[in-house]
Amino acid sequence: MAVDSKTVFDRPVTLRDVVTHYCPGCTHGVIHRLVAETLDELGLRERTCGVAPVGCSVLCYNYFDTDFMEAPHGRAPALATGFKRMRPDMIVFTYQGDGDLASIGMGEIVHAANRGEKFTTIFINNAVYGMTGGQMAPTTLPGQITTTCPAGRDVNHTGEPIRIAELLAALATPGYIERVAVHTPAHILKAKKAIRKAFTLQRDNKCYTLVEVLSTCPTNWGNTPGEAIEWLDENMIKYFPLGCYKDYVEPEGK
Amino acid sequence: MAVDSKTVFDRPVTLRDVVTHYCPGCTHGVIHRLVAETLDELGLRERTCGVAPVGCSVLCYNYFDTDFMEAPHGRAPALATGFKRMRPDMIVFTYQGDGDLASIGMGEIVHAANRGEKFTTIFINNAVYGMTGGQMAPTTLPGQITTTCPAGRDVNHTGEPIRIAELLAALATPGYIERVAVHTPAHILKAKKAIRKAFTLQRDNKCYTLVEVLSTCPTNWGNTPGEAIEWLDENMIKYFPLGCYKDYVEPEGK
Amino acid sequence: MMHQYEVTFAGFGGQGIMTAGQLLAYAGIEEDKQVAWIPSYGPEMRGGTAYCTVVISDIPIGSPIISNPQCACVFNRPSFDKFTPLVKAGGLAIVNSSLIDVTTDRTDIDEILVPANEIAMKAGNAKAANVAVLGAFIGATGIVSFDTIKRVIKEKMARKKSVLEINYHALDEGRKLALKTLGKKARG
Amino acid sequence: MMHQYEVTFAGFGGQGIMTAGQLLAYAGIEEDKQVAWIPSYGPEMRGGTAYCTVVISDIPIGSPIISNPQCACVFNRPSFDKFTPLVKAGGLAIVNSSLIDVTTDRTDIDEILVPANEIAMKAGNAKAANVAVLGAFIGATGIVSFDTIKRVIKEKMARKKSVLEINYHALDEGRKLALKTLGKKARG
Amino acid sequence: MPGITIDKNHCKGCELCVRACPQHIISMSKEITVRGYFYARVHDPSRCIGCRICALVCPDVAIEVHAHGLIFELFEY
Amino acid sequence: MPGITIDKNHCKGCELCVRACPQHIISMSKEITVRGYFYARVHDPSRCIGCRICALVCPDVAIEVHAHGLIFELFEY
Amino acid sequence: MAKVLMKGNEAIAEAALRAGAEGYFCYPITPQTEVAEYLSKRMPEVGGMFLQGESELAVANMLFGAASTGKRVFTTSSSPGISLMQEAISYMAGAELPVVIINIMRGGPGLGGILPAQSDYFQAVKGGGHGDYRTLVLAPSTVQEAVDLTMLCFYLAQKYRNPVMMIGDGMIGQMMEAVEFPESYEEPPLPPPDEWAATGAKGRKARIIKSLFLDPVSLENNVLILEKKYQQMIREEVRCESYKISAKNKVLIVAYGTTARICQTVIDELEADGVSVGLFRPISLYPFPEKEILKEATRKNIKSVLTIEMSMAQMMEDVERAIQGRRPVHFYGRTGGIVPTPEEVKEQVLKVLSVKRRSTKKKS
Amino acid sequence: MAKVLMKGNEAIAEAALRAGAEGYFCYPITPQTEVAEYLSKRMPEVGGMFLQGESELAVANMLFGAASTGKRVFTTSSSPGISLMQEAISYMAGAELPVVIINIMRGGPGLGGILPAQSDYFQAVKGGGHGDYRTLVLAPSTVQEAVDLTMLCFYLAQKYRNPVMMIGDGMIGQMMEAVEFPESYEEPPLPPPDEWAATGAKGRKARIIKSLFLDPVSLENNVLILEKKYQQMIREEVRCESYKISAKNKVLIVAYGTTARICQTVIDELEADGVSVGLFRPISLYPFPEKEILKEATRKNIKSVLTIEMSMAQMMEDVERAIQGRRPVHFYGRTGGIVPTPEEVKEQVLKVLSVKRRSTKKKS
Ligand SMILES: Cc1ncc(C[n+]2csc(CCOP(=O)(O)OP(=O)(O)O)c2C)c(N)n1
Ligand SMILES: Cc1ncc(C[n+]2csc(CCOP(=O)(O)OP(=O)(O)O)c2C)c(N)n1
Ligand code: SF4
Ligand code: SF4
Ligand code: SF4
Ligand code: SF4
Ligand code: SF4
Ligand code: SF4
Ligand SMILES: [Mg+2]
Ligand SMILES: [Mg+2]
Repeated sequence: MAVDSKTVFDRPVTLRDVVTHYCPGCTHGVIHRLVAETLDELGLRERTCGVAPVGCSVLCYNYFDTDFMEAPHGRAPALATGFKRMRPDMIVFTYQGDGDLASIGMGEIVHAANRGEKFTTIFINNAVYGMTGGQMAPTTLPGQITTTCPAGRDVNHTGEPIRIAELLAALATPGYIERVAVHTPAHILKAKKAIRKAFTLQRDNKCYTLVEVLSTCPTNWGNTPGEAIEWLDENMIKYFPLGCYKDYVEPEGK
Repeated sequence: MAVDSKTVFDRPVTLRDVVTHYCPGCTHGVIHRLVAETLDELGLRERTCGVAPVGCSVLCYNYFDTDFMEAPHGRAPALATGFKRMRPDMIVFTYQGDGDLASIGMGEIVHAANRGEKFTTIFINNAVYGMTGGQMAPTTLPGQITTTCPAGRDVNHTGEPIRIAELLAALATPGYIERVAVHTPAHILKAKKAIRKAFTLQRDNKCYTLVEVLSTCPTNWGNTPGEAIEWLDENMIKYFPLGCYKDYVEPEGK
Repeated sequence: MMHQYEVTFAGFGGQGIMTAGQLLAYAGIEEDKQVAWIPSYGPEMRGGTAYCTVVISDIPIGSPIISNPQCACVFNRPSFDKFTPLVKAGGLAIVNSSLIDVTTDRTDIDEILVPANEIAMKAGNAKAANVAVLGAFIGATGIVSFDTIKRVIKEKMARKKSVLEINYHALDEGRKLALKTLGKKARG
Repeated sequence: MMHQYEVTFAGFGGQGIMTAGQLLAYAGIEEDKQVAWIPSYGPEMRGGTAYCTVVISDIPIGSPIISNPQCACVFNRPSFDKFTPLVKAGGLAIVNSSLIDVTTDRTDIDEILVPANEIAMKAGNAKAANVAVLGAFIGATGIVSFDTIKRVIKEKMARKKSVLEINYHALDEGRKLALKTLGKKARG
Repeated sequence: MPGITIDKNHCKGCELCVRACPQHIISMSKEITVRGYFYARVHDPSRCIGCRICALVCPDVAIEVHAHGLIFELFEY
Repeated sequence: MPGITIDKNHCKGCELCVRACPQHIISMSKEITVRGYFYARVHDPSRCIGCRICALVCPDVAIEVHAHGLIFELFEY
Repeated sequence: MAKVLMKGNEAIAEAALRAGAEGYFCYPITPQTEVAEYLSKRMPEVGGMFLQGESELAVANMLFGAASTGKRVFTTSSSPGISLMQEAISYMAGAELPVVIINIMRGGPGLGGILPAQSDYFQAVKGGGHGDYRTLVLAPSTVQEAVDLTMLCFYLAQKYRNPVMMIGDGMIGQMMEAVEFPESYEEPPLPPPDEWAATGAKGRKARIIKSLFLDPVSLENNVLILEKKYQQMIREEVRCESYKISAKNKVLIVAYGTTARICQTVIDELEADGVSVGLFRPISLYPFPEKEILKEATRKNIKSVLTIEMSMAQMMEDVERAIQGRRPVHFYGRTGGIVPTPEEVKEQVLKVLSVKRRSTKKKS
Repeated sequence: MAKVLMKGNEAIAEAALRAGAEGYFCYPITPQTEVAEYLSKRMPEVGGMFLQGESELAVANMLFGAASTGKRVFTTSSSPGISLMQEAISYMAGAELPVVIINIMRGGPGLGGILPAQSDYFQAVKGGGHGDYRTLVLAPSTVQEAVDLTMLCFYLAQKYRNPVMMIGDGMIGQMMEAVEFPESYEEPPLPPPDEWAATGAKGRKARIIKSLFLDPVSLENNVLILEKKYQQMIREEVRCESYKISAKNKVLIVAYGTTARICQTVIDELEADGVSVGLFRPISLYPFPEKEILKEATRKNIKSVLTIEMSMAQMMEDVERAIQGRRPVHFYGRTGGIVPTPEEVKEQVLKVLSVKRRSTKKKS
């Protein structure tokens, strides 16, 4: 018998076969794939509802082959809360950028996490407002130039970048919070594990789960995709250390 | 010469000589006095603007003899930011309850603290919505009965109480954050020190400052003022440990 | 022919003002009348005056704004000062004489003095003062029957036998006082 | 008597479309005309088509919505497909023949083929392709004078001498090509 | 001799001073104020040590503390 | 023998696969796609080890990886 | 069912449950907090979801998510809280979601006060959010009607897949009246929610619940779809009531909610005095009963129209528009928490009657 | 000063500086982000405060605080962002604060799209927040007018101590036109801010900037104080312009902003065809030029009024109200980001002309 040719890496079923609107080299695409693969692997596609943010990923509902809601800027956690509370049997995730989640949506994310809402947040930290053309985000690094801090972010004027994983980990309600990156194959593998863990915990109805993903924005960082990867590696990780900030612990006697 | 009679404790000048609308035994009154004394002692009254919240202390502008703004529910930090940014030479403080600051105003307080706005927040944590008649607050203790959690707060439904001092201390921007209480004379003295320190740091243009004050609400806790003090001591401090969560450190080379 | 009757209950918070009004309103419903119970929910200083107005009518109730009720039941001095002057000419003031040491100088209304706190204490519970006044009100006006109000008290307020007895007692004392004052003969 | 002239510049983002339009608009102002520069800021997919329209007029400009410009300067194929059909009868299409290998089949408009990328390369900088087309446009229409556009290029775009020279060169090449195509005599 | 003055007008009868006074010399009057509260008063002024604790805990700033000559510096304030 | 297929239609020419391939067998074509991008292609398919790294980093999921028989399990995925 | 004495707020809460509400999201605010307090007990009893959110902004967005499941959900709030919901309301209208929002209005602007007002008329009826959308708006004038309309709200929200608002003033929320709940609750048939809701893409194409249409042609098309529904509402959902309208009326009063009740008392009293006045009471504020008002206002004997509001001539604008200059339109209003007394309204009627003809604009 | 070519957004930013704006608080949103980007550079240059806030909600409240200092402050945003400001706007109106808010409108409702629209008319003009308040609303139709009105906004805000809005559609923000800034900026005298602002209680009584009045009599009184200002605005701040209005006009078009420009082109073209049409362009949308429209619309030859909007008949309601049924009022609108072309508007005019008499309500 001849040795069969086998496809060992392919587009996940949950990711529609369409060309995205993302810029060349933008790692939003990688993160999409990891989420889609996870839904495939856990068999959750048919009972999932995603929540799209306002940001570059506003159109992500066109890419995931699941039901979707498109939220007002920053309010995805509130939509997810409302939805999941009415349908605890479904799988709900929000996909949010740093402007969306860490700026305008701060109140909603802190409270959803603190209530222990049983959905998953995929938080894309690219240190900038991508969609509106590169303004300062709460996560913009000190000294980083954007269109609204043309002289570089001055921490005396606008404070230090906000570290969402650390901040939410300070809440007492159980949850799973990890920061990952997707700029190298090894990081992508770790990111996949974290995302899969988050959805698994959700499936098992355990706790609120958030994966912060460091992501690139070559367009607004003003560099090539390759340079963007290096910039992320050299600058972002220093400020946003990778790792698990809060792990779910099974309550005793359960 | 006869030994003169000397007044060693009196109403601070900054606190108007009017009867407040607070319930008997409500420690909002004690906190008012501490703030007023501080403004007296530091000579700041004439260049201070307070920001009143929506909550039982909404009328505090009637008690402090300083300029005042009355903010929408939860937005005092935004008003304070706008004001202080235009008038960095003035002293600005917000006086906010736990519903106001920790619930609806979460986004504003996190961002003001993170930007390092140079005003002072006096945060009154009484574990309940006082003004509207005793509904659950984000700080309501597990099991505590309120009018919107009549069976006691169920952390599986609404999460653990939010610890604001700890949460804001997780931000990287320099600041001064301390939690105090005002239920005993010794605690009151410590609270006074913290408040004075906060205003001193503001006067010296150092950093954002917040003093969280554990306070009683006999009316909505359903007990006498004396019992309320005991309840605070026995229950609240366990969950909200007192102490300094973030101390201002002079930047090197300054 | 009576179309509509309005009565205001007023006093400190904690004196059972709101409850007195509600009991009356329930009784009105029991007797198939139209009723409205309108509370004050204004900016009271705590410890200030709380009041409610009950409208009982044979026809659908129009305005819930009653500037001049036919009767005011006042439980403390500030309420006395505020509401007695508002009573319609020909109306009635029922005054808790346990806490109010003045009487109205209006000559165009009736006044019944009810030492409500004392009656309640004697009946066995200080809290029954409101029911004593209610008894006087019903005794004086006959807006609802005593049978009805007793049934309502039993259903809505005092399921425990002992408490019920106390309230019935207070109710009756109030009624008797009212009848005596107005020179009526006691009914049922 | 010319009242108003409308021209649309269209191509990929990065081809200097917006700048070309702005230079023309500045030149219009210099010559004391009324101008409006209207960009597309719609939902472009990145890498999609960007365009702007410039209106130059002797009288205040009414509608900024130009469905049918008198001229379309198209820099890539999608723009060619979209805008050439919209040109007013009697109008003009200027086509970047470096990237577009078709020509219009409309017989009611003039067409000028400008190998803009090549001209720019030859002039010394690939980025000057937009100026080459601009040169052709001005050459063909005379909407503004070359003196003016040169001054504008100098002021707004190319302060460095070397860059300036490159642009002037591209401008001139475009102009010459236009005149040749239309059989006009070169002015200024 | 140290002593305190309680402003009956401000007092809301919360009894926090009564609880707090280390000398147990404050108690509630049987009379009611215009606002309807039983108010606090000192029943044994001579034993007052001027420690200011009552004033510190009073939420209504109803208490003034006086001292004659050297005062007992219980705490820095 | 392992190998990959790059879907020219999805490729946006970001070159991340080119950077990532440990075998350095991916490069950019000189042609442009309908969307205006130079696309990636394998210039030396025979050296492909089927490690899937290119596919992992491709933001546009343009790469499919095939293997014949036993595949090299570089990582659990 | 027997009549029970209930506070407006509690009656509304109970009515919502009877109409099948399975989710309630709220944030406390006077004068409607009793709805939340009531449902914090009752919702769990009926297996529904009660959740206090962190703010009205969050609550409105929780509704957005909750309504996307196809279940019946609602919130209640009061004026400042409703202002915070405007963005989400616009989104939900755009995404065609059936939600019920009840505003127990208090005095404004700003923090204002907590006493009854009707000064959120514009916000509710014209739409306080951005873009071309409408909310259907109903206004009860008794506690019983608050019950009936609450139930109707849930039906209409589903029928039109559009946010439906009920606006009551603080008086409606706080007063107790006798109410009767229907024995059993029935509605005309509705399209089942699983035809449009996000229920999981199992055996069907994935569904997207959204208001984003980057292509302007699609966006305009979405607006036209909404507009079609609003035109249908105008045809089918106009609701109003009249009181003592007759050929003898010299003045037509237009008023809604609590104000309308006060006017009834006034009309009774004036009738006793031999002055004939009729009351037109819009129940649906959007769609506004334009034709109906015009018809009643142009009866032969009517000299003037008098609009009474607990606000500064807000509904007045719609009345003027409806009347098309065919009668002088006068206005009398109190605001900021003051409820007009029958006495002062009566005075206004008499004033209007004594004046021959006035400009339609002048506020009396 | 010489004419410069500027994008509407940047021209607005520069105009604000010239009018003395010392504080600008913002949150990015298309199609107005250039204002923020421009000022992030320019504000520090002139010693003013540029601050990007965390949300429009926060920004509006920062304005509240900033305006309380008495300095000139403003923000710019676009439709969904403006919805988030409604609570704060109501508060600022209640507290009598002078702030300038500029809305560069995009298609809605919800997230909608980013192309030009005028569909926030109701929100701006009727007040999207709660309570009885108004904002003064101006609408430019060219970049130059955007400059002039921006400067006027700052003056009017101080004059009335009230929020003033300018609403422009995305077209105004994005297009470049030649603009001229006045050499020097002068205004009529104004009461100095330190007569009312919070500047510290030194040598005077402490001041409270607030909208809370728990006593309904005081609250009503505050509303009446506001109302008095609004009546003054109605007397003093009505602004409008007409184009080719003459005795020969058969149709009167009413349009504002970009739409009005399109109508000018239409009118020119129709004139060439021998059809006389006039344009009435409200510049102040609140106060709305009611009397002025009525006057122009009731000229003898005018058969019909045609309202053109980039929204679904929003301003139309005010036009109908103004016209008082004295002429049929037609409507034509595009929405969702579609800007009507002169061609389609022309067609509508011709259609209106060919129809004898239509109900005032029918949308043509
Ligand atoms: C209420 C509101 N404010 C602002 C905007 C404009 N806006 C759209 S996307 C965006 C920022 C998105 O940045 P981020 O969340 O970091 O996502 P990214 O594009 O970087 O992936 C903003 C401010 C909006 N649509 N709605
Ligand atoms: C936007 C808005 N939502 C809700 C309210 C109603 N409200 C007034 S005070 C209050 C809670 C106050 O609680 P807290 O901040 O804890 O202060 P406390 O009364 O306990 O001192 C609420 C919800 C409001 N005024 N505005
Ligand atoms: S703008 Fe940045 S974040 Fe957005 S698609 Fe492009 S690269 Fe990605
Ligand atoms: S309700 Fe509670 S917090 Fe408010 S004044 Fe009374 S005791 Fe104090
Ligand atoms: S000063 Fe000290 S001793 Fe004197 S009354 Fe007060 S607490 Fe008691
Ligand atoms: S602590 Fe103050 S308010 Fe309380 S009882 Fe003593 S004196 Fe009165
Ligand atoms: S599978 Fe590995 S070796 Fe083969 S092309 Fe991709 S990265 Fe290179
Ligand atoms: S990584 Fe993907 S999109 Fe990028 S060049 Fe390679 S195949 Fe193309
Ligand atoms: Mg981002
Ligand atoms: Mg509280």
